[in-house]
Amino acid sequence: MLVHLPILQVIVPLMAAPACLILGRPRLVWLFSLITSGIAFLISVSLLRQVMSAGTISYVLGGWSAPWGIEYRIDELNAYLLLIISAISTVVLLAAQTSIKKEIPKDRHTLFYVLYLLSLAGMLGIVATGDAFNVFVFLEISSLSAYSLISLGKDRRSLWASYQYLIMGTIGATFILIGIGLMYQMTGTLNMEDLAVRLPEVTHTRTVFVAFAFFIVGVCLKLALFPLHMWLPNAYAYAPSIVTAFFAATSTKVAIYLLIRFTFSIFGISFSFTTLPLQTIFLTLGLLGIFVASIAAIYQKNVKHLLAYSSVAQVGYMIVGYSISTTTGLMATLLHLFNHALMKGALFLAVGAVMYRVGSTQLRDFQGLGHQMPITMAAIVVGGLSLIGVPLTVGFISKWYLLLAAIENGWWPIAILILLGSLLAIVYVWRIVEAAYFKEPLIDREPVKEAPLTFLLPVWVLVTANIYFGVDTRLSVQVAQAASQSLFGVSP
Amino acid sequence: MKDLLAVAMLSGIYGLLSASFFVTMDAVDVAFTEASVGAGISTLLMLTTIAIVGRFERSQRHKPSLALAVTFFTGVLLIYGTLDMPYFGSPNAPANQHVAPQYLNDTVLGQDKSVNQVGVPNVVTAVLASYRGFDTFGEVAVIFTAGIGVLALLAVVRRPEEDAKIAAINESMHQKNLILRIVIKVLIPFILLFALYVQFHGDYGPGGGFQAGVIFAAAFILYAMLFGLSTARRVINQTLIQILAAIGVLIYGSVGLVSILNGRNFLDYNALSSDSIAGQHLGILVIELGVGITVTSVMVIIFFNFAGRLENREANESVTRNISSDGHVTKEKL
Amino acid sequence: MILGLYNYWVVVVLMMIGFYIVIAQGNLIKKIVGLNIFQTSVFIFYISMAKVDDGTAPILADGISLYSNPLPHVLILTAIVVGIATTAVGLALAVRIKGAYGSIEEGEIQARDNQEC
Amino acid sequence: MDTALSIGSAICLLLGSFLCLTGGIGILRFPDFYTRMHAVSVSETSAAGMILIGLMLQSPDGIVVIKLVMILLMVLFISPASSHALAQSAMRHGLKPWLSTTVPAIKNKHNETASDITSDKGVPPSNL
Repeated sequence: MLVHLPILQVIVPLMAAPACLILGRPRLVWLFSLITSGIAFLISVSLLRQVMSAGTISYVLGGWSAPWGIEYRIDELNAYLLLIISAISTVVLLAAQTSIKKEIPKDRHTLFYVLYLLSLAGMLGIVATGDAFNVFVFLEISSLSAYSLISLGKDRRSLWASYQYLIMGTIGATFILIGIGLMYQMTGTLNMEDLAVRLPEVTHTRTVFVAFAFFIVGVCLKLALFPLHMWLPNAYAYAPSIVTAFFAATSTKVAIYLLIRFTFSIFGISFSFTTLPLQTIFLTLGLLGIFVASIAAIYQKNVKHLLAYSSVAQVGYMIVGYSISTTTGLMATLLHLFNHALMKGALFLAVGAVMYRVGSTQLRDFQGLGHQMPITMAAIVVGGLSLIGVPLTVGFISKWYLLLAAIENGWWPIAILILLGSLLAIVYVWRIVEAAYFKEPLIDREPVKEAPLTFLLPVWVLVTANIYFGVDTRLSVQVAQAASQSLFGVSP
Repeated sequence: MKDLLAVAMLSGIYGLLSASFFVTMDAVDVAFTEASVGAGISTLLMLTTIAIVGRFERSQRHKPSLALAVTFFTGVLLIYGTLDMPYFGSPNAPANQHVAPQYLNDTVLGQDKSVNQVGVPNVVTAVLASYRGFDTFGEVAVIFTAGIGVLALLAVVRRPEEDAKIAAINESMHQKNLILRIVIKVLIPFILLFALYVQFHGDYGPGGGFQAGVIFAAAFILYAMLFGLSTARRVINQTLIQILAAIGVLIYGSVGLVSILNGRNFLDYNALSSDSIAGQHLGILVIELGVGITVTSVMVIIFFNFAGRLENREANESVTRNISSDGHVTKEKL
Repeated sequence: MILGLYNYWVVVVLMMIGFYIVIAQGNLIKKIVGLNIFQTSVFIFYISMAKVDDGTAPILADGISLYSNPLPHVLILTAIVVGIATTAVGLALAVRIKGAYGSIEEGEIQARDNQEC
Repeated sequence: MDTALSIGSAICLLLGSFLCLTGGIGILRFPDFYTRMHAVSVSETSAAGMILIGLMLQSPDGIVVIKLVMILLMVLFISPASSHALAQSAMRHGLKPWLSTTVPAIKNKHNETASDITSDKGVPPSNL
């Protein structure tokens, strides 16, 4: 059964979703989806161990060999992403049952879990596949379920945010489809491995250049890179808090994986960074994204808006690491993928706990919560510190490697700008802390109890992970190192 | 073009025209699907939405300059990209050289080509179901997600007293379109028969699970339109349809699991029976069945929810909106 | 040159029309129609890529040797279904937005949002 | 024998396309909704019938003819029903047919909406 792990990783959640619909009762469906997500997590752990020991795994679907049939290729990068996605989804699902009781009408709970599993399967499908068109199909599965999940939010603005996300997302997906079509036209194959072999002989043509440009723009739309990030703040702010926690930690990571996979493995480093001045474009967009989004985050009145803008800024950090295009630079990005997932997962789950108790996430409703909900607010403080990059937390590791890569490359002005960006992060984290601990609670709001255990458990699992991986970095650094070296073709 | 009804009609005609493009370019399966889905179902959904949302557009275009600049830039980039493309219809284009020939001569019926041939004359169905079967599994998941999404958005909690009011509306409709009801009663059996023909004819001619599912659903939708939603709901109850949609996806997945249990890779139909060609036929037949069931039930779900929302609106015109305490507006009464 | 690439230029023009509609139009339903046009033009691009001169439809019949390329047809069958799925969810959202905001014009919805928070 | 068949089918096809043309002209020239719809429904059904018969003559071997006969039956069955539905819903929504003797010289734009045509001369509804 060990041979079939790559495909089981995707079809277990994919087939659990319709099974959930047949089960029907929300309590049973919650348990079933929790077990499914747990199984997916175990599969990804064993896949990672297999890949780290035996190198790339290839699984041919339907018995047809590579360019004719669809092939799953799992190497260090895939296994790393699979682990992040399934871990976050399992932890977030722990808190789902209590959180949606207050945020989603009763008759929609089963549908919520079905859509949740479908978007999980979609993301796992994107990351695990080795076929270009299969990426588009699973991208659509995860995006469609994302639009419906966001529209389940209590506030009517979630409908408008979900509609805007649908339009932007479909344009992005169609750009990716055009990119894949042009690539297929010039090489005649859809398999990523085969594409990497056949593309170099046609890279001089204008069609491949346009294919690359369209693919990058499509992925940047999905990535919410600075100029194309309009849909993200509203979509994350008005969605149910469980959905925000899950998507904030995973959906942009999947888009970054696509960017890395296509520019490094398929188009090759030489093509990606010479023909299109990708390095300068991404560097400027990344830095701009960090500054504009952080400043915008400072002026937000809704905490979820604030954290959503900080996500856009963190994506900016990843893109800066990516555009340094050295092994350490790429390693910094991969590390930041993992760390950001932990940070944002913890923060948004904690905000979900506040939403559960207080019923709103406006900053003024946070006043005085430091004393009424001590444990949740402590988690938010630790998450905030890790966002800033204080030593002993996981944020520090990724900032450290980012600075290392920048200085190694001799770009010390970039390093200074990165440090300035973290200063901005201090400002908006301080706004939450100040409201929670140093302001008196609003008069007309009666004091609230601490969040229930089913919330505190996942929040504190993520917070301890935040600290543990900040101290003992063997696992994340080792995997990120192996992944970036294999992408650069350097023998590990 | 202020009139949305005209917009819907023209988009339907556009769908049909693009279906005829596909026929001239030898893509018969795609033309079949585009006609039935692109021209049929999307126009139908647009008409239902317009009936709910109102027919005339009020706003004026307010930012043409930005849009023009962006579209002009992408247009120029695309035209620049087409300069190096292989010419239209050139047989030695790379697309036609590398992977496609093996599909073609591999599935030839009876000729002793390589061992693992599929033996289905319609190569598109062979590639759709067997070579790239996992893509189609993803596609069935997409259709299932759309059905669940529309269900999550539009499902209306049926209240008994409301059913009585809506049933009254249907009775008054009976006398009005008597002729149409007779015509429909004659036509529905043939539509269902044709849908089954398309379903099982997928191997030898244009057709397959998707087109059959849409035609099957069209028969139910026709019935629901003319005999009223409450009678149609008695014919097909909602929970059964939802479970059928789930069963379709599970059928597809379980074919894959069977080939795993028989020791070969996922969706490898040679594992289904001793002789490899019989296995391929069996596999393709079963997954087309799964696809047909899912597409039928999802299309019916989508239409019934849209129409339910339409009837709900007509039954109680007033849409109450209550402003909740913390300053943001909750959704209208469900 | 012209005749060889004519098909692709028509596709590009259609794409840009659809793209323009999606960006410039304020009405939600017209945006979805624009999205449909944009996606259908991508399908026509794929299929015109697959056409082989005097090749017939890829249904094997004895006596015919030259067929069009079946692979893009399979990809487009998937893409059409994805297109209709997105249209269905988009129209469902438009219906809900009408119920919640009372209008499906982008300008009015944005105005009601701004005076809200 | 087959030259007679191909001549026959050519005639039928020509006739069918001519009927299509008349339908098209009918839409443009007729002033009122009902007359336009009548022109189209009658000529389109018969045009489709003629073209199908032309096709049948074109290739007289078994399967194709049976399929074409089924399509012909369907067209003859469905398109009158659909034009009936169109006319009935127009009538039910209050569109009175324009029963006038003299054809007006000019179409004035500012007349009342289609639904309440009361003047005896019956100016054609301009905005349909």
